[in-house]
Amino acid sequence: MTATIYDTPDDALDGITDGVRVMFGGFSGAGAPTNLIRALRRRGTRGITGIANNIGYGDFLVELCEDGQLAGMICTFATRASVALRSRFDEQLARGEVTLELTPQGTFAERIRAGGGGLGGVLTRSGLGTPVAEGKTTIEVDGETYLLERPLRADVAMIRAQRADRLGNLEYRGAARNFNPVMATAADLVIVEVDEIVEVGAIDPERVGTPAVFVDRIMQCPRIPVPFR
Amino acid sequence: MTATIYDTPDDALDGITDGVRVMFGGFSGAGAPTNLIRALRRRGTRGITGIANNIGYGDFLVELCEDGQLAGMICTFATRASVALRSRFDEQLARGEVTLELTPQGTFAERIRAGGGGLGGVLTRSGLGTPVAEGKTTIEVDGETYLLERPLRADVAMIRAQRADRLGNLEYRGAARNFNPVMATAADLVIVEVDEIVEVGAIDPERVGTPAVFVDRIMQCPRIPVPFR
Amino acid sequence: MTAPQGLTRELIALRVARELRPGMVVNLGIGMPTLVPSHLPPDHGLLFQSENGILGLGAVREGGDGYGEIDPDLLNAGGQPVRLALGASFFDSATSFAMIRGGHVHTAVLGGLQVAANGDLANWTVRQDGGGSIGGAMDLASGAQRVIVAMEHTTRDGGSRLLERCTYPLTAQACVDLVVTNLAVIAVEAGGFVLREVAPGVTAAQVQAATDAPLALAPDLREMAL
Amino acid sequence: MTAPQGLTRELIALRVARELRPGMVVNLGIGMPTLVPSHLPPDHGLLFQSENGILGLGAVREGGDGYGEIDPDLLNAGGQPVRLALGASFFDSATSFAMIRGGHVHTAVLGGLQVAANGDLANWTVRQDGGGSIGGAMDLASGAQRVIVAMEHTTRDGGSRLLERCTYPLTAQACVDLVVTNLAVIAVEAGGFVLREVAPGVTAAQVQAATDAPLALAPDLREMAL
Repeated sequence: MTATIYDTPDDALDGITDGVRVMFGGFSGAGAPTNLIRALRRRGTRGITGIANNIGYGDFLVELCEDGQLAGMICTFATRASVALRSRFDEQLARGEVTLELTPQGTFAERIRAGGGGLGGVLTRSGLGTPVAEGKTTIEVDGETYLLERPLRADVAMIRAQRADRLGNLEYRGAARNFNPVMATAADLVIVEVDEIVEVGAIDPERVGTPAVFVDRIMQCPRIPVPFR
Repeated sequence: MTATIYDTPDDALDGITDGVRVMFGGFSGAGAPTNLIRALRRRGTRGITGIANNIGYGDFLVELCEDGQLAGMICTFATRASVALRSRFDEQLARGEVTLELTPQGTFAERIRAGGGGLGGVLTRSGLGTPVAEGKTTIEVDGETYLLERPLRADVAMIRAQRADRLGNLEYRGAARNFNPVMATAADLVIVEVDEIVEVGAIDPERVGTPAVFVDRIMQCPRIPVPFR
Repeated sequence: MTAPQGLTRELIALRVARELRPGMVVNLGIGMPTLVPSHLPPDHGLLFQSENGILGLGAVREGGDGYGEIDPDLLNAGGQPVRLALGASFFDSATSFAMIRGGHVHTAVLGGLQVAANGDLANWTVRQDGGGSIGGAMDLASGAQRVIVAMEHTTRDGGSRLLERCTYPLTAQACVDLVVTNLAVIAVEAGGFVLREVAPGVTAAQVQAATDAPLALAPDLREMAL
Repeated sequence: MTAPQGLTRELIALRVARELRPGMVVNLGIGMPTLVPSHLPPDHGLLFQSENGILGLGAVREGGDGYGEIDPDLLNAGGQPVRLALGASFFDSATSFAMIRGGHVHTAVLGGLQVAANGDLANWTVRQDGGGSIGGAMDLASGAQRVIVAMEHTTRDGGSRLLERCTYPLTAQACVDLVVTNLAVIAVEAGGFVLREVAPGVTAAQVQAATDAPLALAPDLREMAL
């Protein structure tokens, strides 16, 4: 339960093997575990299935496409209309080298929450009558039709927070929360990069965004600036 | 969207009529809207269906049984084994004067969250093979069986927070959160009693537990001490 | 017949801004909707929701605007650095979309590719290879109390974006309440499109000619006041 | 044949405490389980979860214990005023039960009325009039990684609480891992009950006689070390 502290992002990936299914926190740049993504790139792990809000032009995740480490993505935002903003992921998708499962953003958040919270799925109206609904079960409740969306879990979640205490409690800041709190609940191994590791008790119990029970590994590492759009 | 400020708990109940369905926040004593419950008692509103975690010996909600204002409850904890701890609600239940729908506590929280968040229901294993599952649909997802539990909504939610700003943002404290944040999302009219109303900006955006969009009415009122068990 | 030019993108945004009233919670999609705030009075009394987890979004910040460092934890859903309004709050994505799906966002202003007479909206593309981007649009379109679509009335080659049925993949079914284009303001009601306002210098006949579905004329059909 | 007395309630709690290891997240149900903390060493290294929204629950406070006012916002799930452990955190009920259902609570120690050889647990009563109290027990029983039931082996009139099948309404199916009673420590495995330990002075035959289902004997069956 008590988190283990690692010195470098590379050390924090100890034991991660090819074919791993990884959730990456973050929404555009805010809250993305950029140090861990770079470490995964250096590690050379292959056959990665990524679960993240966005992969595209300007995103650090695209770096995993440079040497074909990525096998596929489950995400909400993968390609841009403008050809000038095509990414390596786009190119590999067009060539059939990677797979893509697109899911609406609210459904994405809720599927992860279901995966982490022991629920069997999500009943939502989002996506009904669209390509997202193809091949999926619909269920009627009180005269309304809902799409049944399945839970999402991963082997590893890589997330970012502002501070962690040595027990593993996390404090988030601003819009850098996004998918990090739900992802922290939905993976077998949760690795967190933070601006600062503090003593137990230094984070106000009222401000803990992810309780320590969810966190396995923490690592203090200055954030890598993300270019704004 | 901006919350309306009321001077007294009685004023804050303006417009509430017989037959109303009300969610009451709180878990045992913490976070219970005791002033609003007392005002509802004084108002004499009848035919109330209550949705609350607990009703029983020592709970303020039992006061609504004194003159038969309560028609029924949806809750998780309604009666105690000890005859010495029987409440007026118990007695009225035994005489068939009130109805009771019991639901597991986690299912209760999640049904309310579904009601407030536009989800069609909850798929949970909790309650499978128990009396709670009787007459309910089960759904198989990836080889696991889940119980389909329906969303809960109410006409009115009465909740308690520590502070509100004049816009309606709420700050909670300690274990007084419990069901208050989800109930704030799941009723047509949300009435909040707080220890203190502060200026907009006085609550740190990082500490807002219920964003203003969910809150309709706020009222500053000293808490009524709840006896400990 | 070539459709008249009608409004600029900025004027479409201005017309959309007129739909917003103090007290509303509003989510603005990427593209033309992001132009709306510059056409609001300073005391607009709106709360802007950003689906990445902010209620009370302020203005977009330009780099080096003299107001201090840009905050990397304070971005809007389009990834742009922003300010906060007084009374703002932060929350995670699960909470943000509970807010959206649960109908707590009053108005979503979305861009569009096509709107059908039954209110169906298409505002994303699926490529042959399966590529595409949904983002929060499906949840916003099906969850917001009111959906306003801001878009050009016709495509570059003159085809109508207002149709009997969408030919592109849908974003959500029967979700659109109002369409504001360079030519007109059109409500989607039970019976189909209702022409409410025409752009200055544009006739109802010209709007109908640029629309691939019948337009009923509102009893109080008038020229837009801009 | 009358069953031997075996352990007191305090000794049952002590034996349960021996099952807990530093680093575990533990939820203690109402009743006998609340006696467990007083039998733990000060440096137990556990985090106690309280389903009303606390991780890092400290000791129950008695009124007027000289440590200041009791805090009405700091109660455990039984409604008792408590202290906080260092590194504690608060959360709402939806998050609390996501933690429980998602398997993030390692051990739940629950009271019981009946346990069946297949692991079914009955620990609540439904009255004729429909009255009853479920609380968090169903979620804890089906969600925790490990469920330990602490209860008396027999009812007041001598009937066994360990049965082939429960006769009371269930709390959850096939959820119990270990039963600690006044007479024995019994594991629930795929094949049924396995007798692991007997209380001091109690024989395996006496435990079997007080149990309405077959007991397999663990290869290392021994007397409890208390």
